[in-house]
Amino acid sequence: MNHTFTLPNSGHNFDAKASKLGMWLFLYTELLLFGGLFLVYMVYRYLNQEAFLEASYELNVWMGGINTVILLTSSMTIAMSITALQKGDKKLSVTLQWITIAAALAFLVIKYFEWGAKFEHGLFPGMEHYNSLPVGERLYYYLYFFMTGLHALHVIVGGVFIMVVIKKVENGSVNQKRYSLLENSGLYWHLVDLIWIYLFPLFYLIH
Amino acid sequence: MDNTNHQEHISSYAELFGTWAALILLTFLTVFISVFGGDLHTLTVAMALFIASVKAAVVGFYFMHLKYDKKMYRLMMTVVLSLFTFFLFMVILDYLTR
Amino acid sequence: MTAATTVEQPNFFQAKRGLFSWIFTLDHKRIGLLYLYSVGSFFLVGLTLGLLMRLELLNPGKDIMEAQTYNQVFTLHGVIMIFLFIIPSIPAVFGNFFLPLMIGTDDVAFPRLNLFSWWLYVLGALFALSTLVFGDGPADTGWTFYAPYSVNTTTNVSLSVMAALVLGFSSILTGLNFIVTIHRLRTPGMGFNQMPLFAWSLYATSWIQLLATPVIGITLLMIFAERTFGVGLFDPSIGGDPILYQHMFWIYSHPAVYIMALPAMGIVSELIPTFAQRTIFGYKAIAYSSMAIAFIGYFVWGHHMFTSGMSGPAAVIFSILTFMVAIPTAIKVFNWVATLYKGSIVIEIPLLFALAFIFNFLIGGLTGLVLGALAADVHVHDTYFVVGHFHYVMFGGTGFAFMGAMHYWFPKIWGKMYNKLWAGIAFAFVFIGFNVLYFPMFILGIMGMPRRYYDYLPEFHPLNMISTYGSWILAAGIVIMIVNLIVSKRKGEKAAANPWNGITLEWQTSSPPPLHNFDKMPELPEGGPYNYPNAKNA
Amino acid sequence: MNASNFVEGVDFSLYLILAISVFFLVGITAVMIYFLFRYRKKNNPVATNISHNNTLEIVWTVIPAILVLIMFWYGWTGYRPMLKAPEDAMEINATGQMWKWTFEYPNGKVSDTLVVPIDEAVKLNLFSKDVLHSLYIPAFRIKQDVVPGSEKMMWFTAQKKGTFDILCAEYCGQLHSYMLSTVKVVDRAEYDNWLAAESSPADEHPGLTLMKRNACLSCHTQDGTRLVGPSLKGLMGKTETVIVDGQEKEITIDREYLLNSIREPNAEIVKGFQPNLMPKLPLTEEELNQIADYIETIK
Ligand code: HEA
Ligand code: HEA
Ligand code: HEC
Ligand code: CUA
Ligand SMILES: [Cu+2]
Repeated sequence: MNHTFTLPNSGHNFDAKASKLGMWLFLYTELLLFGGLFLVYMVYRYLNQEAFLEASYELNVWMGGINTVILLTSSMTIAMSITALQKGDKKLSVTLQWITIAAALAFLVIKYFEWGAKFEHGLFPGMEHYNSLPVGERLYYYLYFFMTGLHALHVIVGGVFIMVVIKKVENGSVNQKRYSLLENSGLYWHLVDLIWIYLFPLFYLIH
Repeated sequence: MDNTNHQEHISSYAELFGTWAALILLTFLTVFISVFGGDLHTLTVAMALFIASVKAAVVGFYFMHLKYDKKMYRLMMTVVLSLFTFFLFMVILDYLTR
Repeated sequence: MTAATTVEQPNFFQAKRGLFSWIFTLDHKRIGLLYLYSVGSFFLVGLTLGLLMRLELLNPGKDIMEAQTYNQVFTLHGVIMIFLFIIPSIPAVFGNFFLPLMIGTDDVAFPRLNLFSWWLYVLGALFALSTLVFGDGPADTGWTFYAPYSVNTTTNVSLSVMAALVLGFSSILTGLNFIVTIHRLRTPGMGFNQMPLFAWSLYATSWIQLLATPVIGITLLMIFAERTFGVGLFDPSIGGDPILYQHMFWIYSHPAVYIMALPAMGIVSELIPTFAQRTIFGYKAIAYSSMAIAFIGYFVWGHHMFTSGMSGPAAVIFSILTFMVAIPTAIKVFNWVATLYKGSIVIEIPLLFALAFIFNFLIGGLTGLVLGALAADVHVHDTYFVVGHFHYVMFGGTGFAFMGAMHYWFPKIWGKMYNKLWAGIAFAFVFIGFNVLYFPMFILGIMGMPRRYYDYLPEFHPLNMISTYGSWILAAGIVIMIVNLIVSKRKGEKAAANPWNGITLEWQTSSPPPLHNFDKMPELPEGGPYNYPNAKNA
Repeated sequence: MNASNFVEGVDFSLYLILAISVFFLVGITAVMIYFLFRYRKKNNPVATNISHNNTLEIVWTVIPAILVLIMFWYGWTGYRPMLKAPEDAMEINATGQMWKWTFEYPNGKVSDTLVVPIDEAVKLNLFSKDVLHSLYIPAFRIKQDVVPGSEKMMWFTAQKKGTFDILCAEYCGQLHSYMLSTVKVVDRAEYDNWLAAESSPADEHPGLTLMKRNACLSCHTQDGTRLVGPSLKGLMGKTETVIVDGQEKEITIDREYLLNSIREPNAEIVKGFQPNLMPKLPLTEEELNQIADYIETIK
């Protein structure tokens, strides 16, 4: 084609600032997605304060605490991997990303055991024991499974996202000059962390 | 346009580590208050949420780079959060005054 | 092809051919047209359902369908009109096609994401349609899916809410794309305050799409979970509260009405200066009032729940805020009318649609004020008064703006001119039919006829008859319009690149535009986006 | 005289806003049409670019702002009295369930229609057995949603004798538009007589009384017409197809089946009808038997 003229402000150019802005906007929608659940949580906790307290004793503060530490650490490692790539240390960057993924797995394994224990006690919505609980406690467990479940889903998505970035760093399409994708996966991962920062006190630390 | 990332600010490893340490400290603090803090009732909820918000701000400013990014990002975040706070406020107001 | 065209760039229709070059295109113009065809088809389906409803309501008792069918029909009508027609209509069709042209770039910021949004739209539409064939048929809950009925009924609510969820994500991604496009891709020299007002309105709309839609996403997911697990968060038997569902639903769905209205206002802000051939009056007032409407619009959702047993203080705050939204809207209306002052007005079909928009939207908006007043709303809530209100703003407002935009940009999109006589006849039928159809509903509402009624008391009969007759006039008008546009597209006269002497950047390129939109750098008008060089300066 | 104490407040805010609306609608439309002709290209070949005028902008921001505050004020003053019933209001329990209203008076009397004395404050405590409903009396200008799981209330003082419609204004399923009743406003003496009268005439079958009270007849007819539930006419001894756990089964209706389909409505679903619709009602064995006795008599 004899097409010679191109606009300087073309939508087909690589634009680091655009992709970062896009990622932030996406994070806002994620925040409000969880926001809706926090809203439900607030209302039901207000209406059932005693029951929420009672039900929260079933959760294990230590497991939740360890998971918090794991997520915070992984947040640090992914942030460091960006620094590493910015400084040109590709290998360190990849290593730090693998550590992040390992942390994600550890988080999920612990979650698995926590959920497993609840299942055994029949606390999953619809189970027999669940149905015999007082109303407020049922709401608590319902919210617990819904919110931590959705969060766990985000952990998985974030992990996969980072895995993709690792591939791209290794083959060089994400590099010292063009690292938007890594930066965005980092932002996403921090969001996962942010949400957990609130889930932890709201479910585990009721007193 | 902007064909490469030229970032003015690169977070140092030390800064990131320091951020992490602060977060861990705050986590211990919040657990400590809730487990050993005795019967503070609503105060513990407020404390827990306050600490969580401090942690969230630390993550946002340092890990997510808000401190060093353009002002626009902080502005947008503020708008989004105030909006959400208003949602919470109006809904709980309806329940509190029923 | 003649020799002359070989030096020109091929236009975007000619650049590539074949089905796949359309459904996998990354070109924003083609994606806009894909949306036009899909949104347009659903519009017709929705309209036909509306027509059937009016037939059923012609007389009391059964006319053409059973009560259960009627309930499913108005639900499907509402769902299609809201989620498949009006929310994507102007932003996804004309926004996609014209936003990049108007700000002087060659595409949106994320072309692939744009295509993905359209595919999500198709997927959502398929979900919505599949409710027709599975199980007990389409949902019978109303488009609001209020719990607990939506949890108890055996109809296909789960599929419907999944459809709305997927469509919601499509809408979010479009909004995200537009915000980034506007921030990053304006032509050099075009600041925010030199942007066309349509771009401003899309910017405001996009923020609503982005920040309100996730809330309904999660809410519908809760309904879905409740139906799947058999227990849920809104179920009174486990302590859940159906009113909380309503809060969550309207936190999205009120802002959503401004997703529908703002782009339409943007269109009107383009049409009026073009046909008055002078600068828009109060550019900044119109631009910033879009942002103000978007912002205040987040805080008024409670006005849909005044009779739900909401607390007094909450009702007061919601009512005051509802009235506050009217003020920026009023500012817009006054500025539009002032733009006609000392213009040099050329009366063309698009202008007629714009003026009809103002008239209809005034009726719709002003009756909205009645609904916003606490005492009056108690009486007319959930009656035909509300049905009248929202058809006036949605169809009389957004629908008319959509049709106006269709005629305005028709020559730019296809390079042909529509037949003006037939377009005028269609306009007359649509405008008259519309008002005959919906005006009686206000009176019915004040008399106390509730909405979502399959059957009604005898005293409501005469007005319902008039309303149904109106729907036939309207239908005739719509059919004439569609036929005229299709015929004109095939056989119409060739149109000039700038038939209306428009000043925004899309008129600086050829019609239809080339694949990359511009063959040379577009030039910004001197002294402001609407500063017509031919007009005197005051 | 108005039909209720709320008519004045509601109508005032409604018509005040409508009047202001008509003023703006007519005014703006007239100006628009005038400009359209006055500044046509023919009459005004060269346009003038007027970019803005701050005074005008302020004027048309402030005037609507004042007007909407006035609108808000009258809306609020008309609404405020609805929120709280007077202390001495007489209380009646109103229950909504799919497609039927039931009113229960303090002395235990149960009725399908609402009968109230004139000029006395009446408070309705609202309950729902299943989904959302909304009790709407257009003549009285009042409406209140009825929400399962929580108690709502509405009140009014009727000021005019006569019979007025009660409608259901919140969509509640298939026969939403048939969920009608009436309110009858009478003077005190007539009201007392009505209240004291035996609720079910002695010659009515006790089963029928029970069925009326439990709204069976809003879904089942006694004359063979089909509503959402199968008609009860000639049920005994009839053979029909039912669906049990997804399997179709031929059965002959006997007394045991009748009792079971009231006890556990979802266990066996009559073919062609919806499951989950018929409510499970807390009936005693004796009441169950009375109902079954009565159904057997419907020939
Ligand atoms: C395009 C969509 C759209 C738009 C723009 C609006 C605009 C408005 N709406 Fe509407 N509304 C709907 C779509 C829309 N609505 C829908 C779909 C429903 C029903 C949902 C359902 O239940 O199914 C609904 C329902 C609805 C209700 C709930 C009714 C009920 O169920 O009881 C209320 C109550 O306050 C309301 C109010 C308003 C107001 C105050 C505005 C304002 O924004 C209008 C502002 C405009 C003007 C006021 C006109 C211009 C002003 C002037 C010319 C100046 C003069 C003015 C003054 C003196 C102030 N709307
Ligand atoms: C943009 C939104 C939109 C539009 C354009 C319309 C258009 C119409 N609607 Fe609307 N309506 C809604 C959105 C809309 N509606 C919503 C959201 C609800 C609430 C639903 C709920 O309660 O949940 C509603 C509810 C609603 C009701 C209330 C139902 C009830 O409460 O019981 C009624 C009743 O009359 C009605 C009628 C109509 C009619 C007659 C049209 C007419 O405009 C239709 C006129 C018909 C034509 C113009 C047909 C012409 C075309 C053809 C004949 C096609 C030819 C075919 C091919 C070429 C394939 N609608
Ligand atoms: C909301 C509607 C509704 C109400 C109220 C209702 N039913 Fe039903 N009923 C149904 C439906 C639908 C069916 C058919 C599906 C089924 O078998 O469950 C049915 C089935 C039945 C049958 C079995 C009929 C047959 O042909 O086998 C009997 C008997 C019956 N109902 C009795 C009653 C009685 C007695 C009451 C009141 C105490 C009552 N119903 C209230 C909807 C209702
Ligand atoms: Cu009960 Cu509608
Ligand atoms: Cu609204």
